[in-house]
Amino acid sequence: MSAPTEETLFPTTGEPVATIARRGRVGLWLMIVADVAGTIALLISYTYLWSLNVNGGWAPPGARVPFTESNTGPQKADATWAAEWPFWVILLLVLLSTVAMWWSYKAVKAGFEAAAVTGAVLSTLLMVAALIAQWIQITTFPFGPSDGAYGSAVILLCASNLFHMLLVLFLLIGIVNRTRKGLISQDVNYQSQAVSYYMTWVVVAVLLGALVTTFFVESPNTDPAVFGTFETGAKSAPEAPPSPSATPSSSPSASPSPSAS
Amino acid sequence: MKRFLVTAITVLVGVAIVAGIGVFNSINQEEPAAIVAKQVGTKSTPQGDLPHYELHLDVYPNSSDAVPPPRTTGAIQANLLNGQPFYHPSTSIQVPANSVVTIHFTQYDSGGQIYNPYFAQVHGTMDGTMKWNGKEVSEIKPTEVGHTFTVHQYPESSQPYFFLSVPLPMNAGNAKTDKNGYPVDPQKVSVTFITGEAGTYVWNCEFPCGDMYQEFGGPMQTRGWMAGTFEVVA
Amino acid sequence: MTATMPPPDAPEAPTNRPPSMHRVRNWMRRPYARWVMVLTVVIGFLLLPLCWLLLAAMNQTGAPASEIMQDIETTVFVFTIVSIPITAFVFAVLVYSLLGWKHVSGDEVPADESPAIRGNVIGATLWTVVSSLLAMFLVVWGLVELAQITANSYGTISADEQPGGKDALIVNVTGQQWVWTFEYPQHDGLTSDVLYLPKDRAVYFNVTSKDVIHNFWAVELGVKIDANPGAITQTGVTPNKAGTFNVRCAELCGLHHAYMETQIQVLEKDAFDSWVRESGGGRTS
Amino acid sequence: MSTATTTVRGVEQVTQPPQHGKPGGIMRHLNLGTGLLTGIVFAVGAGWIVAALTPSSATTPTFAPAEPEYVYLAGLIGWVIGFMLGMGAFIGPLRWMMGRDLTHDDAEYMAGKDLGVKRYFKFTTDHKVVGVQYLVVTLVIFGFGGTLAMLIRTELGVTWSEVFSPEFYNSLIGTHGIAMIIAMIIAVSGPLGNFIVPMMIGARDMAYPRLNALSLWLLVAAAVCLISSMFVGGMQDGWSAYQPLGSQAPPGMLGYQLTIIVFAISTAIASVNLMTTILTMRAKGMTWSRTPIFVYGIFASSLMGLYAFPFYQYSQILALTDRVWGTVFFNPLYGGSVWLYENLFWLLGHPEVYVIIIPTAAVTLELMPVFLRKPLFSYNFAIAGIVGVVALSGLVWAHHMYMTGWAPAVNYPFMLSTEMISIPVGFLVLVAIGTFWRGTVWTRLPLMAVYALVFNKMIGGVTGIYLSDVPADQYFHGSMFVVAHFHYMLMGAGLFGAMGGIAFYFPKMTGRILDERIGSIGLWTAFVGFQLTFGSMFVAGLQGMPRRVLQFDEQFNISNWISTIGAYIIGLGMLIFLAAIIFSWTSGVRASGNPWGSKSLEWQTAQPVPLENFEVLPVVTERPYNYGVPDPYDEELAAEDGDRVEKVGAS
Repeated sequence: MSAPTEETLFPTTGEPVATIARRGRVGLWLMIVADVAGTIALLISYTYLWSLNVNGGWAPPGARVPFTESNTGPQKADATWAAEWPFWVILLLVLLSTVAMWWSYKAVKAGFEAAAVTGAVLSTLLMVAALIAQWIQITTFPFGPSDGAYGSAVILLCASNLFHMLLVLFLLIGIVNRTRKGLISQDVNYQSQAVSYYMTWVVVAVLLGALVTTFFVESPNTDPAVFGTFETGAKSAPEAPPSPSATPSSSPSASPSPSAS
Repeated sequence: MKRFLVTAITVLVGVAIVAGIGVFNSINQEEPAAIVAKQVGTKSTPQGDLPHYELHLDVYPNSSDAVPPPRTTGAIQANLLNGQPFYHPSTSIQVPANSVVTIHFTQYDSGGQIYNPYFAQVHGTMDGTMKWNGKEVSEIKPTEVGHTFTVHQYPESSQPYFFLSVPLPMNAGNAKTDKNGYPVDPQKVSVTFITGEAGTYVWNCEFPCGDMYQEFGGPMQTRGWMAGTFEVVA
Repeated sequence: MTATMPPPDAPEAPTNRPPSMHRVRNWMRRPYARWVMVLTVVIGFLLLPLCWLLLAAMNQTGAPASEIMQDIETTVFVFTIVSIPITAFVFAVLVYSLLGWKHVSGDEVPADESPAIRGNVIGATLWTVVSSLLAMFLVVWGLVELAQITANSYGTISADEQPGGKDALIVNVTGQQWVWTFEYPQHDGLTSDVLYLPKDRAVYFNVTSKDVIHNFWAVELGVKIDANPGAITQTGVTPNKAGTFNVRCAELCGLHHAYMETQIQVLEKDAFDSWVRESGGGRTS
Repeated sequence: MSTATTTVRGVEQVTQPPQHGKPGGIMRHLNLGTGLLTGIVFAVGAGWIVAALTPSSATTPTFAPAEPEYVYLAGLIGWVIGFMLGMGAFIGPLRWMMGRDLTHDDAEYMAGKDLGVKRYFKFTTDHKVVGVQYLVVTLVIFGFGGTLAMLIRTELGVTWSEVFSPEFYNSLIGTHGIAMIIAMIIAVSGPLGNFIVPMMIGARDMAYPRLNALSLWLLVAAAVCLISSMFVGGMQDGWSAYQPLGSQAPPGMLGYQLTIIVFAISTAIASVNLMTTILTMRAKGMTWSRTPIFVYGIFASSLMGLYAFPFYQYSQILALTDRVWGTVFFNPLYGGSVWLYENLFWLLGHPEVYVIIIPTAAVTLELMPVFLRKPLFSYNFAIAGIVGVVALSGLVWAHHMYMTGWAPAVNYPFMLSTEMISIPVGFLVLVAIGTFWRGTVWTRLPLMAVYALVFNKMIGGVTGIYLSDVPADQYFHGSMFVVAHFHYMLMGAGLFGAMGGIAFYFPKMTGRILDERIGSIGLWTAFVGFQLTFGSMFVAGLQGMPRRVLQFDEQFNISNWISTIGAYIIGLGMLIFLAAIIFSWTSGVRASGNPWGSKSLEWQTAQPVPLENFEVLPVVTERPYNYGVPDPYDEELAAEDGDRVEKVGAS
């Protein structure tokens, strides 16, 4: 297994492994592009709703300022913001797992295959830990998916983290197996490299999630009335002012509902 | 000339398939049989004496042994709409042109807050009022609406503009009910209006009584349940 | 054609002319070039009536009933005229290549006889410059018109901050499945299912929706804005023509979307006031 | 680890991983039949389990749907997973994870080596098989969408009453829309991109053969989801499925959402595969300046799909959770925003248009030199046009939202960017007419399609200028004018271009020539019907007819009648074209390896194309499109210049 790289050939196509590796890298980067776009879509959703605070419904009911209390729906009245530290704990776990994977890759590149196996196993374990932590976080949020846009956005961000971690876990198990079997060796190591790259992106994704959930909490739009008052469809709601007339931008002589006459 | 044979066959088969699907669905989507207003004499109006017609419409909160649900296309749709409110006996309504029409509603459903108080008022009737359990009212509390019967424009400029909206008050949640769960003394509403020239219109309920977002899904968006056609025939 | 052509035997003095111009002249002498130009002109004139036909179609039901609609129609007219030459040229090339240049049919591959033109600096540059200029013109025109329309329809500025906003009529438009209601907050919340507007008086619309997205389209007034749930969008117009016009919903909104229509009654001032009085707008509630 | 070695592609002594059992292993037993079987079993099973678990009274005032929706959703998910499982899509990853790599024999079996016709019904990795499968799937989806189109036009043509109920009509327009969009997205990139591109760049296969098969079969699974939605109430909210209206729609909505989610995955995979192939596997000597324009087109389209589709996918994922899980992203009652949906949606929605247009334009430019026997006119402008479109494609989405009141201020920049895009598109037109210029027209079907395409594209482009302009759009937005415009672009330019491209490559794909006569009849019938249908639809839009309505004022009757007649003519033409395909495929004239006398690489392969295309990988030594003879006029000019110089010297 100490033959120089250009002589090892890819079994199924007989091309030099270097060619296959290059192909793999290009494909990986493109895959990451797609994944980035998806993550950006989620972040856009979070920040956009955060900035709009439509109808005062961004914050969980428990954390709302009085003037938006009108929206009582199937929401938990005591739901409030999520704790921030779990996001960073999970980020740390993923980060460590990634570092371990990089170490394993460097090791296999340098020919220490036993160390590589250790690194991969370590990385797997850390990823499992991150997975469990993420699961616990999702299940123990003080709010449900319906408790304000914030709740929905945070839960979906965490769900996408969960998805990333599951994917990485699958890859890591493969890497462990293959390194053990010597399929990933000093000559043929582009797969560990690819997984390391991908995990690096996953770290970035988790980091972005942690950043927005930490720093974009209270909506900057404290006067959501500019987006119009809007009655809830809940039958139990008290008699609300008729919607269309109560815009601040139209004349203040907003009419009471005809039924009051 | 095999090629032309193949062409002919393909075209015929294709047309047959498309036409088959079209016809099948078209028949499948038939509106329920219309209920026609019956003449009960004449009535004197500002426009002079006009023939007077009547028809009866009931609103049920859900189907039961006594009241079968409206015919719905597809088992899944029927399953989804099961237990939803609907107008009975039909949602296709036919009234004569240039005459006085009285519709008697019997409302068995509960209710609550309506989005738009405008539809808690009576619009388009002869003197802007309706008869609710005997007394004349022109509007009811927006928080106590059960359903509305709102006829509105059909996009034909050739026919007269026609708008009729009747709020049907809700039954109290604790009202005494019979074995089918219907109130024993439901809300009785009757409205009288004058129809103009012939025309086709649609009507639907403006009170959120369906399911899903804003309770405007399900029956609210299904002909035969909470929406239908309103035809003024010459 | 031939009359405009200098006699071929008389060589024009080349010294005072740059070679490129020389080539252009030479090119202009080629029959197919002349034919394509002739075709372009012919097709262009054939297309010209479109400018008026489009407007005729738009004006069928009484438009333009406002300055905004007039701006829109001017824009359509100008854009049509501007895009006719380039369209005509492309069509001319298509036609001439079908009828004028050489044809081969049959199944065997024709011999390579076409000129191997891999590009033409003059032509390409000309095309680029012209199309860019056209695009520029369209952009500038569009921006100016948009600014004007925004000024006419008061954009998103609230009524009170508007010049003359005080004496403008405010209408709160509410879309809901599947009816429009129009409320006049300055008249004790008088509400109607038909949109009554005074002629020659600025109107602000505060548009919102109770449930799903609708689109408030006052067709002949050239007003269109989405009615969004949880938001109030604003627009405005000054009707300058009395009559009966249409409001249509231009955003699919469910079962009876097709039937979500109503009338606009643009009345003279006093007629409008009497309508307000009769329908209880004067009542103090 | 065993040290077995074999000879692979002429390379000797390639170490092989241990061979477990017969080549192909379990894949020998998996095919479309097992896929359908497992798919149905999983669907029914999942549905049954959910039905057992869900309380049937799940109806609440919010998004939470009733029990049948959960059952349907579970059934859909079960179908997709079961189908892919039964096709054997998960075997490869599993073997990779277990560390049991494919041997050369396994790979050859999966590529369909001596499997005969059976290979078209399996998880086959050979790019040519996948291309043909894509062609069939495309035709099927077109048939589905076309049928719905006929029903729509019937409803609109019968102006005196409702042929279908509004519920059904609303689901018709939505499903027709998305079916046709999907069909157009894959119409060129699928069949031709997979079949032709590897041969065109002188490669033996795609970069990731198994991903190639995966993308195809995911598409099949998605298509089934879409069609199934018609049977559960459909999606009554247009193909754009604006929320929150989509949250009121019947369960068919779930079918749509799952279709999009799966289809986006399939597209991403296919895009990555094509782009990697193009980037890394071009033959020796095929520099970027020697790469055929079609390759550029496919690359651009894949790139746009790659960055745009995830937005669409996530918009649908969020809508799905809104519907079944009670999140509130698009529910303004609790802080959601409808503008968020519109933005996410159109962030795909506009690039997607170019994902459709660019490959068809590229395949057009690819075939024009062959039939005009002259080089492509200013190849660089073609590339510049494609690059320009890609560069601007991501910056124009909000022109679909001019009238939403979302942010009136951004209408100015978006109008700018939108109208700028007419410049690169103009380049493509220039290249087209420049190639027509003085060309010897070989009147074959593919070239006829090009005439149709350029004509429609001009009309579509010009009407697009009105819509790109905010003031005019204030009248046209949401009117029939828009419908006519994008049909001119997507169908008039896209579909006719795709017909031309398929007619062009038909001999290479099937070994037979597409019947000239029937094909032309079909093409021109469809073309005439097309002008009638959408020309009069422009009129309806100008008169002020909103789109997606099933009843309308009498003033629109005439244009709608004409439109409907035209639509039936289109249907007739398309059926005739289909007949041409069926007839030619079964018993058409056998084609030589290179019936069009093309000088491009893909036509130099043997016929039928062997498993790995080339015995020896080719080497490219010259620019593409070396047709034609020196321009006689040039000699004249040169001569004249000669005289001129003398004269100057003399004077």
